[in-house]
Amino acid sequence: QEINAAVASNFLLPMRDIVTAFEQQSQHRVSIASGSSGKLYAQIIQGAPFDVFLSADQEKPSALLESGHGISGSRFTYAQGSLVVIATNGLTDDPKALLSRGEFSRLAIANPRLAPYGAAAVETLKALTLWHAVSQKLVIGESVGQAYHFVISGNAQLAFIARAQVQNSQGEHPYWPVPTKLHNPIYQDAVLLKKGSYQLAAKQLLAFLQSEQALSIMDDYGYQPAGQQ
Amino acid sequence: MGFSAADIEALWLTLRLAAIVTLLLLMIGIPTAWWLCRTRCRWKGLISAIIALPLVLPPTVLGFYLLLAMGPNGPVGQLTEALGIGLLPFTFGGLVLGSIIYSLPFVVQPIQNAMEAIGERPLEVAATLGANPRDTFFNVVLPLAKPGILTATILGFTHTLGEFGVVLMIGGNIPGATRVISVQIYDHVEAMDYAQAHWLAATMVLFSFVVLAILYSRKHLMIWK
Amino acid sequence: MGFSAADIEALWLTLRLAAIVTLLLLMIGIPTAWWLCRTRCRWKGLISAIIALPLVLPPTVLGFYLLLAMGPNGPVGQLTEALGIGLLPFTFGGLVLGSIIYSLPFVVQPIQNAMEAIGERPLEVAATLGANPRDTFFNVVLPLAKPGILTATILGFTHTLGEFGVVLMIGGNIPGATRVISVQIYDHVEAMDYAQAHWLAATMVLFSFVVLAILYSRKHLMIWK
Amino acid sequence: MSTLPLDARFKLSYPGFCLDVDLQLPCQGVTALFGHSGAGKTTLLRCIAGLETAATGHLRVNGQIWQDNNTFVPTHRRALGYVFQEASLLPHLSARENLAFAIKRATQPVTEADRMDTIDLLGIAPLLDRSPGQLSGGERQRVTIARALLSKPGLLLMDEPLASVDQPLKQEILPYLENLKTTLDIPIIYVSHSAEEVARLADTLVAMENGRIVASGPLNDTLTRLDFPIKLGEEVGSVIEATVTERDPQWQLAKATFDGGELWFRDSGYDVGSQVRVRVFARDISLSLQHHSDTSIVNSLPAVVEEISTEQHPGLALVKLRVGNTPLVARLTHRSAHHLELAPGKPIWAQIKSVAIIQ
Amino acid sequence: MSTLPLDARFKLSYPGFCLDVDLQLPCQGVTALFGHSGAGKTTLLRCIAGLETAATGHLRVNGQIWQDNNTFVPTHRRALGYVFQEASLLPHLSARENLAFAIKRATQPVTEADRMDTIDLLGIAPLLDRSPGQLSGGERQRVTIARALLSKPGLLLMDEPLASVDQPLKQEILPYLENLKTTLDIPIIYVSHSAEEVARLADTLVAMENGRIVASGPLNDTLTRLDFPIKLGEEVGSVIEATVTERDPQWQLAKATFDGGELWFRDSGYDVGSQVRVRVFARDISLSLQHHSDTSIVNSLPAVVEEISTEQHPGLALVKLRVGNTPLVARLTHRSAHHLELAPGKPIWAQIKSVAIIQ
Ligand SMILES: Nc1ncnc2c1ncn2[C@@H]1O[C@H](COP(=O)(O)OP(=O)(O)OP(=O)(O)O)[C@@H](O)[C@H]1O
Ligand SMILES: Nc1ncnc2c1ncn2[C@@H]1O[C@H](COP(=O)(O)OP(=O)(O)OP(=O)(O)O)[C@@H](O)[C@H]1O
Ligand code: MOO
Ligand SMILES: [Mg+2]
Ligand SMILES: [Mg+2]
Repeated sequence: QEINAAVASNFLLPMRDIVTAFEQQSQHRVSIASGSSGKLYAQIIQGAPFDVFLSADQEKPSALLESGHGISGSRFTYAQGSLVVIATNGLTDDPKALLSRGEFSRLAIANPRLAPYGAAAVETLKALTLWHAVSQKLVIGESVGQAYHFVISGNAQLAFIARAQVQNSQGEHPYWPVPTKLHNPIYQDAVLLKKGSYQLAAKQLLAFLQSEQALSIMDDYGYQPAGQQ
Repeated sequence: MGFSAADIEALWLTLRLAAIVTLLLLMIGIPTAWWLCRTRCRWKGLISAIIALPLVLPPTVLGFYLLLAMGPNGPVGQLTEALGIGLLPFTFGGLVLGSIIYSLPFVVQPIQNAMEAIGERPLEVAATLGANPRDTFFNVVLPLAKPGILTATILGFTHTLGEFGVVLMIGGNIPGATRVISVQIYDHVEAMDYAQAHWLAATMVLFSFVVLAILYSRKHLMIWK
Repeated sequence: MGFSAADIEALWLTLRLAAIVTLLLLMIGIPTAWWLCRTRCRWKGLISAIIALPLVLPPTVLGFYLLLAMGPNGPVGQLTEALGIGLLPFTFGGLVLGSIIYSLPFVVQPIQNAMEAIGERPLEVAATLGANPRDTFFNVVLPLAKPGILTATILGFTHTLGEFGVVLMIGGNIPGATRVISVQIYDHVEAMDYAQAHWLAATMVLFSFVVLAILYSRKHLMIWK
Repeated sequence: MSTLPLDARFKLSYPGFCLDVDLQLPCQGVTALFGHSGAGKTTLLRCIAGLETAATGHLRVNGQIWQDNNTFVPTHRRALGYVFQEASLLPHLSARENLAFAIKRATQPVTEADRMDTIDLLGIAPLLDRSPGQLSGGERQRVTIARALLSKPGLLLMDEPLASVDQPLKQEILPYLENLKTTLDIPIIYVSHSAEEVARLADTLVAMENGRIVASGPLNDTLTRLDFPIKLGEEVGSVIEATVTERDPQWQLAKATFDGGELWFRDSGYDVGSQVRVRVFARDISLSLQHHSDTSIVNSLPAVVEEISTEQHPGLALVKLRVGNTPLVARLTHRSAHHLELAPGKPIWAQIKSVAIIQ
Repeated sequence: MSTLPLDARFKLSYPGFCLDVDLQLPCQGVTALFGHSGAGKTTLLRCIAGLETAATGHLRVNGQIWQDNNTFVPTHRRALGYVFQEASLLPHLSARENLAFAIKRATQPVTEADRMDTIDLLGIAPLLDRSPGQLSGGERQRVTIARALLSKPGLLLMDEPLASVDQPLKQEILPYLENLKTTLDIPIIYVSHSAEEVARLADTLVAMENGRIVASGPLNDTLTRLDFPIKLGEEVGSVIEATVTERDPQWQLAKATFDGGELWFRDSGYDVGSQVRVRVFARDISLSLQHHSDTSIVNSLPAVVEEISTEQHPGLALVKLRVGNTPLVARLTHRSAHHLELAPGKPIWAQIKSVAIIQ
């Protein structure tokens, strides 16, 4: 059976590896459609042929359940993201120090309205009481992906991004893992969709997400299992 | 460095999409341009404005509204379902429709300008020689509007190759059906797979450059013949 | 339902951006079109192709490459820094530059076609009456290329209003500096704030419709005068 | 056939100009449309061709209604050929393709021989592969004429077709058009400022002024009217229909007999018995009281003075003569008229240089 | 001034056509460029105007080098006026604005009086606010002529400027151009198929064929050459420079005296003592053995036969005469020549109708 998985962009890379492992174990094939969660959500409401939805937040899967597009009871938190602050190539100093001393001209974050990592970044800045100091230097990307681009192109010196991106990054970017206590946990929820035609395979995929194998792949990419605080 | 199977699939799909869309754009755009050029209808200005309107919305937002319209509750969706075509979003057909709407102004405008530049005389001459309006259209208007049609083709084709906001929204990034090369490059960039993104982008740019350079040289040849 | 202060700020910024970009597009596009129309240079076809090339890349990807080029390690960035302008990304100036690159083909093409349609005779006539090339350009070529220039203005303006891939990438969504209305609408959609998105989109569409309808009616008047 | 094959009434207004014509023309032969610049000649042709859709009126050609209150036959269904005043080759087609365009849509099949004849006559064979931009002014005009002829029209509208054609070529094309007129049996409306062309071709003359028709009628009647509303200047004259009765092969001359006498003219191979048209310009007739045989003037005809009027220039007189039943007009100075004591009824010799006879 | 003010040598090749001219023209007066359709007249004018950048050669006008191996003065810096063969008003400007365009860029200031005069002369005052598309063919041409004149050129190139202008209007414009010629003191090159225009205006005649100049020289020399390479047909004739010596107000006639005799012609207000140019068409001269006083022919001059040749038509003879030192050409039938026993050296009377004298 062939199923379609709608996956939030930030989880695309681990998902690819997880799917490869899943396909080796089962007879099913999975194709991944990635995009921003908001876009995927709109598409699902309009009848997109997705079997499962791996969101970057908790809000959209629960909205889908409420509107009846998701199958009740299928929602669960498949991963918890970790936030890091990354600095441009060549900045040898500790990003945390740079951040607190304000030694940068641009700080990139993801749009807090759209991306949970963005919201977490704002919470962190507020917790560090840096919010007022940095708000004039903020540049906002559509996603953490964009925030990352701002840094690697050298246009911003610091960015709040997902740990997963550092894991995969090219070049020597010093980074600082943001302590989870500084912000609300970034829970990413998945849900099984009504529109999906092969619910059996889809359920198996969701189950596989919670397997040891999947969790170790997630760990490689900097995701923590849900609930581990 | 090479292409993955997914890249090749996307490349192929893109070319098919761009070719079909360009063809349909010309088939719709040419008569529309001619009508706009000839009519004395008072709504002419308004209709031109409506054709240009999709341009003012961000492609993703336009795609969002097209998605609503073509969805099961939208007017287009209800029409296509009633016609037994089914729903268009997330199908190749849907991509084609979306791309057409988005690129139509680039096609209608240059053709209309070229047709207006022809003036009355060649049409009058053709009529006195016994050519009916259809005959005149095919054998006088179209050949004389060639520079505009070529420009329209180039703009329509390249715009379809490159645009992905609309496509991403109504296509849903489904491999083999709606994942075109622009989406693929975007995915590579988002996945930080820059090498692959550069490679694909360079291929696109190079291929397009060759095609465009040939078209443009022919255009200049044509005009200065 | 009303506009938030952010919406109004974005609206205002967008209009400023579109107006400035359109003006600069015309200032760059008109001489370029004229040069392409008159030159016998053999690279003409290639240069036309290069101008059209940005179209084949997805705007976001184009924006990504512009970000690299305008960054501190990119050639443009090093140039602007050497010139004391500083870096362009996340500035209004950067948006202007990016939008110009992205919309240039829509401006050059129609103007070039219109100029080519003028033919040799009016230029020869002007020369025999003692008009130097500059004089001829301003007093013969520009007035006669009016329909093409109008089309270019419309396409350039609307395209700048609507495009956001490039803008998003090099703008950094900074309120008051680079957060334009297209990004704002996009954000509303992504944030599932559909009502606010509809409201803003409708405003944009309505406003543009009125502007376009006026421009098009004037165009038709002009041609049939 | 029908008695009034071309019946046209049109009204059309431009700011500052108003066309208002009511015109009946015979079903065959050439009608010359004469009139000053801006008189409305082109506008009238355009109305007839159906190119002025704003014109109201009535048009019947060869018994078919082309326009009236309820009908408006579109141009492409009017079987007509139109030679526009300005060059009007289709710019994307070569000369050859322009001709082919007409042939393909002609009302009757065009044989290869027809095609070759027309091309040869207009001397355009070497130009066929050029595009319109590569032709000289006269060359373009000739291709346009050929194209109109090859469309085998039922009505031919020609707007100053020979204006940019040089004299010798004109001398070749004119006889062809004359010939066309008799073989084709279609009406031709011919706008021209050249009295020579008009005299050679026209059977009917229509004079326009300010959008109105101020005179019309058979050629000779109009030309010999001393009060003709359009001043013909150097071109006043008359036209005599005559029959060839003798040929003199030694001197290459031929003799034509008409009601009133006979005229010698240069022989261009006319058959004895054929009808010819002899054009006599007023300026080419001199009058004498006696017949002189020691001059180079070959033709000397006894005539009677009918009427004397003053020309545009006050020193000049136009004298209308009658030779038998044929009217002639002579132009001379008032001093000569006085000197010769001319008065209506006076018998006189009209001396006509044979070389001044056109056809 | 300089002796050879316009010195032009050009070479230019098109597929199937090759221009190769070497031409010297006097610094003032009108040069008529004559030649069949496609002979290269327009191409030559374009070379002189600097519009054919591919042409190689040499051009010196009024002592200034406009083109040679190293120099190419661009068109807009050549002080010339060009009336194109086709209508060429700037389409985005009204007639008035077209004139203003020229006036603004004229080489000398144009006074309001100049402007009004030109407008009146060409009869375009009522048309000034129309756009070119709203003008008739002749109206467009007149505006174009006015525009060229108002640019106050140092060299005027006119390509069949009066082809679409009607006869009476031509009669008004021609004297103006003649006048221009003497007052402006600039060279005018004038392409025309009309021998009438040429005879009235031209001082020099240049004949082209196939891209080459086949004959050139002062008007009368060229016109009276019986072997003139371009067949002039009806227009063969001669031009006599004469002086007005008497006016007859009663009969509105004037008398001109020249080396060989005197001629009466209609008086158009010439001052006694002024120079005039008298055009005599070969077809308007008849020969007689004796002088007759009972005819309407006013002018009868004693002449001597110089040369007899055959015209295009074998029945016609061209006879070159000498009246005093002035050459004249007469056309008659060979039969008449035989009948009058014409031979070189024979004395004869040349009868010229006064009305055939043009200026
Ligand atoms: N579209 C128009 N708008 C206004 N006036 C016009 C228009 N077309 C023609 N006219 C005017 O109508 C009159 C008649 O024009 P028309 O072309 O019929 O003249 P014509 O007799 O053919 O003259 P010509 O011998 O110069 O060609 C002219 O005075 C012209 O200016
Ligand atoms: N661009 C071109 N390419 C090829 N041949 C050309 C081109 N322009 C002109 N010719 C040819 O050159 C010759 C001379 O043209 P030109 O226009 O000088 O003739 P013309 O003497 O002005 O004739 P007309 O009296 O008909 O206007 C013609 O045979 C014409 O066909
Ligand atoms: O501007 Mo877009 O939404 O990246 O195609
Ligand atoms: Mg006309
Ligand atoms: Mg010419």
